[in-house]
Amino acid sequence: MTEILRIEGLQKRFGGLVATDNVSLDVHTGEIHALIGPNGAGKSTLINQLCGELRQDAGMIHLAGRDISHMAAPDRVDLGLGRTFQMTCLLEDFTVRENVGLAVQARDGGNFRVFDRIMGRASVWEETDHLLQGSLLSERPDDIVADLSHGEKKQLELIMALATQPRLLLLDEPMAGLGHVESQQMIETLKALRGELSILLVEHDMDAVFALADRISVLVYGQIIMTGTADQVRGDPRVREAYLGTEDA
Amino acid sequence: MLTVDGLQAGYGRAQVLFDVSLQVNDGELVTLMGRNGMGKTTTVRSIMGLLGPRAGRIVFDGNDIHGAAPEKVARLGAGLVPEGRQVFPTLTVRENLIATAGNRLKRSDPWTLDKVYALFPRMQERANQMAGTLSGGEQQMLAVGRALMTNPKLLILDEATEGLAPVIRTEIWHVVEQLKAQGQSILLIDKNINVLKRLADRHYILEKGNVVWTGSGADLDRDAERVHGYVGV
Amino acid sequence: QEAVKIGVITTLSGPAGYLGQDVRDGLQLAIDMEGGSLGGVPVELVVEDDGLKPGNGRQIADKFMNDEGMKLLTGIIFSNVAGATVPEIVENGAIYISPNAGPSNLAGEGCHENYFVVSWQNDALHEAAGAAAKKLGYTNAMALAPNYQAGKDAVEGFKRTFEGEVSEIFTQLGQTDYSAEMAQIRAADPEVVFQFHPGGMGIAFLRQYSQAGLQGNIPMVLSEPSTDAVVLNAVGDAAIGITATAHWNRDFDNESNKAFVAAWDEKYDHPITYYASQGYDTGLLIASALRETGGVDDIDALREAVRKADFDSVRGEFKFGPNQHPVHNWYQLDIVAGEDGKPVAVTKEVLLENYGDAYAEQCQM
Amino acid sequence: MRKLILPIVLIAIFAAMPLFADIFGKNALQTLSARILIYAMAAASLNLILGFGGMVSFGHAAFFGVGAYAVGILSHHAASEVAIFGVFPGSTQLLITLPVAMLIAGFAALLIGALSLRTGGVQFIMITLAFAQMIFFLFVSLTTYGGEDGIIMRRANTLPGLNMRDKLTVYYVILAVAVIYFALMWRVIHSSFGQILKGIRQNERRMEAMGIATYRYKLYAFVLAGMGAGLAGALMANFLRFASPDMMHWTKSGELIIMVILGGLGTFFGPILGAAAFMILEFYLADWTEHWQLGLGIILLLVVLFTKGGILGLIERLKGGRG
Amino acid sequence: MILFLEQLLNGLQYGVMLFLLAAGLTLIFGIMGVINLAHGSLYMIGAFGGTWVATQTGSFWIGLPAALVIAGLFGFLIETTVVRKLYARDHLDQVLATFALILIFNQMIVLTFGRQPIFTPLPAGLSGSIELLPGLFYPPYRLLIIATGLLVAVGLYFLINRTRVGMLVRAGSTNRDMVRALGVDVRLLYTIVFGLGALLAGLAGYMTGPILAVQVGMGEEILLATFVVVVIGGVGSIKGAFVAGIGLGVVDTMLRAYLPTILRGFMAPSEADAIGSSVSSMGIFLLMAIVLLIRPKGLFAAGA
Ligand SMILES: Nc1ncnc2c1ncn2[C@@H]1O[C@H](COP(=O)(O)OP(=O)(O)OP(=O)(O)O)[C@@H](O)[C@H]1O
Ligand SMILES: Nc1ncnc2c1ncn2[C@@H]1O[C@H](COP(=O)(O)OP(=O)(O)OP(=O)(O)O)[C@@H](O)[C@H]1O
Ligand SMILES: [Mg+2]
Ligand SMILES: [Mg+2]
Repeated sequence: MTEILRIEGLQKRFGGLVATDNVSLDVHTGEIHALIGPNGAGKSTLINQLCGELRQDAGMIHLAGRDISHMAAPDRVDLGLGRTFQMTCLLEDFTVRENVGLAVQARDGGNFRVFDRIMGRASVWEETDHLLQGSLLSERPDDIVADLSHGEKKQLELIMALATQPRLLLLDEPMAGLGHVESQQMIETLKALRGELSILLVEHDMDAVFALADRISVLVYGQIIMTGTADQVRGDPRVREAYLGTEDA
Repeated sequence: MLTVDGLQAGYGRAQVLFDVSLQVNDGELVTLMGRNGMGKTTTVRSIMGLLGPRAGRIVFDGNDIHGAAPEKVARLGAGLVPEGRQVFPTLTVRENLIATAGNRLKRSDPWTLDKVYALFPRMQERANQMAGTLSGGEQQMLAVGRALMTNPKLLILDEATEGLAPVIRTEIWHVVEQLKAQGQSILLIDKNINVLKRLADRHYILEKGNVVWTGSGADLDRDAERVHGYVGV
Repeated sequence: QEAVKIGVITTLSGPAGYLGQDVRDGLQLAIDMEGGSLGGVPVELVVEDDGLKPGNGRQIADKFMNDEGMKLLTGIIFSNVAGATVPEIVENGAIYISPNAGPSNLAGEGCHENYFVVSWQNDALHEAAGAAAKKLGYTNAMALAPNYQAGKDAVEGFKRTFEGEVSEIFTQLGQTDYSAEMAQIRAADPEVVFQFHPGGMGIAFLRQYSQAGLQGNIPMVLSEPSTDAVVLNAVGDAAIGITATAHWNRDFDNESNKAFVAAWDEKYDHPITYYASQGYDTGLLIASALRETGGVDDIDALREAVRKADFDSVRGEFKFGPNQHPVHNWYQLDIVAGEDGKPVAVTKEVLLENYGDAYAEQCQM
Repeated sequence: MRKLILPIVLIAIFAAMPLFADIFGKNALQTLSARILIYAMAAASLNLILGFGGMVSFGHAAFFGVGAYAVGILSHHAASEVAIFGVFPGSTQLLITLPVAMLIAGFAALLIGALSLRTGGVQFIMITLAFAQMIFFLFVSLTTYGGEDGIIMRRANTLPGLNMRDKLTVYYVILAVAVIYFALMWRVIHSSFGQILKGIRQNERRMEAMGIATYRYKLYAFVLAGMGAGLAGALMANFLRFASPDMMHWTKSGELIIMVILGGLGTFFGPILGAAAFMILEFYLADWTEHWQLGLGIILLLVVLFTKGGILGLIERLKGGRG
Repeated sequence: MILFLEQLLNGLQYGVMLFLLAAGLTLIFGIMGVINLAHGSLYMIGAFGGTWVATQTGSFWIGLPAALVIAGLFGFLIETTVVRKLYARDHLDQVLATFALILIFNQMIVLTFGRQPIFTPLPAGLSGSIELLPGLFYPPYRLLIIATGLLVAVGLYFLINRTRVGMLVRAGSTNRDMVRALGVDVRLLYTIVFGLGALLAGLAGYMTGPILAVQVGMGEEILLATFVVVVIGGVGSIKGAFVAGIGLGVVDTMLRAYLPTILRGFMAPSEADAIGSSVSSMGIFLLMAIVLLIRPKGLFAAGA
């Protein structure tokens, strides 16, 4: 089995705090790899380093065999990295459709064209409408994003990430803020994506993690303490103590 | 404690709430449920005075607070943990906690910095970190701590466990249980219905801006089919 | 007879607003003293504020000439407004008489038969100061001015007539604090200091000079803009002891000036400045021309009449040089304490007689 | 087709203005509308980065001034027949001077933008201001070109086949350039690039996450805007036959910002309306009273307090649009 | 040596003066986040109001509280009638509104005091200069300005960093609604703090009146310098503004005092003068550009 992502000895400090401490991890092509861990363990920090928003202090990142450790964020996107944000990060003044359309356009190229007509680029809008289809948001494509509810925005996050057609998708708590029904739908959506692309999933919703993940890595205080299947993780006393607790959820 | 009657509200020309009525009595834990975008947060914002209601009555602790300013509602004793955390990013953790703290209602056993730190040791560790750089879950803890520090009569939690690790979530439920035992009134929005079933006195389900179902935890099980239709559980 | 309209484009807003106001008031006074006419011809002033924006000056000029048919314009205070406005006016066939600005780019090759300057050519202001310093017997001087064209011109002008040894310090345009320069002056200990800082900068400089204890130790010779009556008021006792230079002063002993000063004091309660005298002289000049032509319909006749400069200037002798800039005397003034203790300028003696300017030769009309 | 009504009406108004001015004996209206056209162009170029790109440049007048000076300096050297730096000959050909002005202004924008865009927010405002002030001081101390007093041009640049000494001709040349300019501006705003730019204004982080290297796009927009302002400045120099440092003073940059906000930030017609409103107010208030700035201040204040989104916002609201 | 010391002292006092000018802006712009272009107008109002009272009563010291009260009152007025309506709006609306205020206030001063600059008296006994060290003369009034500046710096630092007021204002500048929802009347708080900022502007205007010029438009002349100080220091940081003020003052003074001389050491005098004065005339702007290119958020950016 080949790996799409390989991380070696990734390190990031904030002042005295070691947010990711010598993290090594790989994601196999086509798998859903979950990353769980207590709050402040460094999960989002890790994702931010992967996508280039934060520079690591040490360590290497390989995407599909290429060393991307020192590559600028947008270039990594071009190589097939996509992400969602834990705290929604959208174009609030645009409509739902414009948001997705822009993501499609960004991937499609031609972004320096100053004299064409964006509304006339049929392929962009066809693809946009296609992406929106089937989601709850398809009913309200022309609503301004600022007017969406919290959960609705979270759903848009995923659609926009998919619009860039990533090979590896980094999902930072996609279920947070979703209702029960919506979480179920999201799980189905992600399941359907399995195989088409690879996913690194950060999530605190254990139902979702156990339902989806092929493998799970556990990050505590910046360090990976174990990687294994759902059952192995569930059964590990360290994980129970540091993370899962006794909640009967 | 809190009575909402026939509340209507919306943004701009779009009406979001059509008929919302609910009640939280002294010492009660009441939940508001519903799918995304059904109007839960809008209800909370209307109660807090952050959104001018269009019609209906809101009475809090004997005061008509329809259209009142948010600071007035808060001073009467409503404490809010808002959706999406909304911590003050340019203040340190400690400053976030003490800036708006107070014991306006002269509680005998008020929440203090030490107590919040005891509840969330992580906050003490990060006391001097800018809140904007906290992790998502840490910010959530801070938002809860900040609301507790205002020592409210009625605590309103809008998805307060979003993004929290299971252990911390459990911890929060413990606190909620304790608070309830101490007679604190709580209005709660959360998707962890299984836990809430056990804790709450009463549930309201919102659907497209209307309260469509009311009942106790036991009623939830009894009426499982309808409830499932509304919230998927 | 219908009143002849005279367009006054001037600066009334901002810190320099009092310059425009005084020019306007002086001009108006000349008209009022003749009972609403100049040279027997009824006239009406149309005044507009250019806001010290060249574009606005041009706009106003267009309106005056094209919409209101004015043939006679005046009023501009600042050289840059003049640069954008005057060429348009004169090429349009109207006469422009400058009551203040006399920039070099319009004095030499850029001169025009329809362009007259009543006040002075910019350089002459500072040449007078240099002459004064020389006359007082100083041989080495320190010259300070902001680092921009007018500042450099001032220093050059001073040097041209001073002829002694001059060390230069250039300050910043808009500078507020001069303590570093004060320390340098004290350290260099020149025989005399010349400085040119227009507007608020000059007020700050003089007050700080005195506060630094330099006033009284190192004499100062200044050009006219640094010591107008308004500046003296704002500077207060810090100005006493300065040697100033001017082409006009309130105490000039001629009939025309006495009448002017008396009428001004009667009508206005703000102090009389040399800008006011220039406005007033502009009025007298126009009057002399209109008396001859009886109106503004014949521009050629009007131009000829203006060129004669047949009027009793409040500054005494006045005539136009070949570039239609003034040829007149420059005087040395002393700033002394007046009766109320406030500084006043007292005329001392003539410095430069029948003085024109260096650009006249370059002008071909 | 309804979209075309407003532009056609605007063009018709501007085209008919000289005629109208003549009939009613208000010839100054021609000068006024020429200045409005030029400032509208400058404001629109600022609006591209300010309104659409979210870059609050407080130094935009620098490019306007550089454009004006380019024309002034070229014609100065053409008159004196001394080559610039001994290399480049002067020129009075509009077809040469306008492109040169745009190029030089664009180059200045490239330099300033490349440095300034490393910052953001308030710091960006201040650093653009700082660079503009430095350029201002540079020109103030340029003795050869008149320093503070500015540079006077004997006559406007020439165009083959046209008599550019005729005011009306100059006016229509300005109008023609403006129409072309705004047509292109329309395309830019509604282009793929325009869409990216609008996205960057709202959320740069998200754009980066979608693979957009925002710095490059912002710089591109900044240069385009600088060229636009340079073009406007070049026209102004031709119109006034004069260029002075006053054109690049920070208060001029402030005025351009005021025009954009007054008209409607981030809208196509906003800068045109804003420039028109500002200049017309200035013109008629100054005509009416010497304390015109008081009146202007009060009117501007009322506009901000009681409209959202400037004049265009007010119009939208009166029409019952969104908001 | 004495000269160098004197220049250093000059730099320091100029720096403190810059800080004093910028202090009010640090509150209003740095902490509250309001882009107040009319800050210079408040400075002008303080100077004119205080001077008028001082001339009427003949005492500099009666003019001082008057300047504070008048500027504070105008600040209160501006906040309640204009600025309050704009917190929730685009920052650029504040630019437009406060630009309008500049026009209004300038013209109001013209209408009440006329167009000419006015004379501001020095306090009795503080005119002239005293000999600090042998050969080192210094105007005592400058020492008063230094003292005032230091007092303001300490007071502001304490207010912003050690009291809840500071925290709440900073909180309010990022999320007004949330502060209100936690029971704090932000509106009152903001009015008070804005008034305080205005009062400080008035203080600066009145205190610098005797060494600068009190005239219409005097505010715009210092406006840029004050913004530069706030931005170099790091928006929102009192400490930053203080350090930036002093740093600018010293660097600017030293450049003016020594750059031409140093340059003359290795080039022709005329060139040296030209380059030296060009560099120092771009002074604060050049410095700001350099600082921002190295530290894009300023020296002491809040949150870094
Ligand atoms: N800029 C920063 N400065 C200082 N500390 C930081 C900074 N950014 C993050 N941290 C700290 O680093 C730690 C890791 O944060 P991170 O956001 O990666 O956590 P996380 O695992 O995603 O947590 P959560 O599940 O709560 O989202 C946290 O303790 C956070 O407070
Ligand atoms: N600021 C706003 N302007 C306009 N419409 C809004 C705004 N905020 C929310 N809405 C709309 O109001 C409806 C209710 O939103 P609300 O936030 O109350 O939902 P919610 O029940 O809290 O959902 P969630 O579970 O996703 O948080 C949604 O359809 C949303 O699109
Ligand atoms: Mg996280
Ligand atoms: Mg919600």
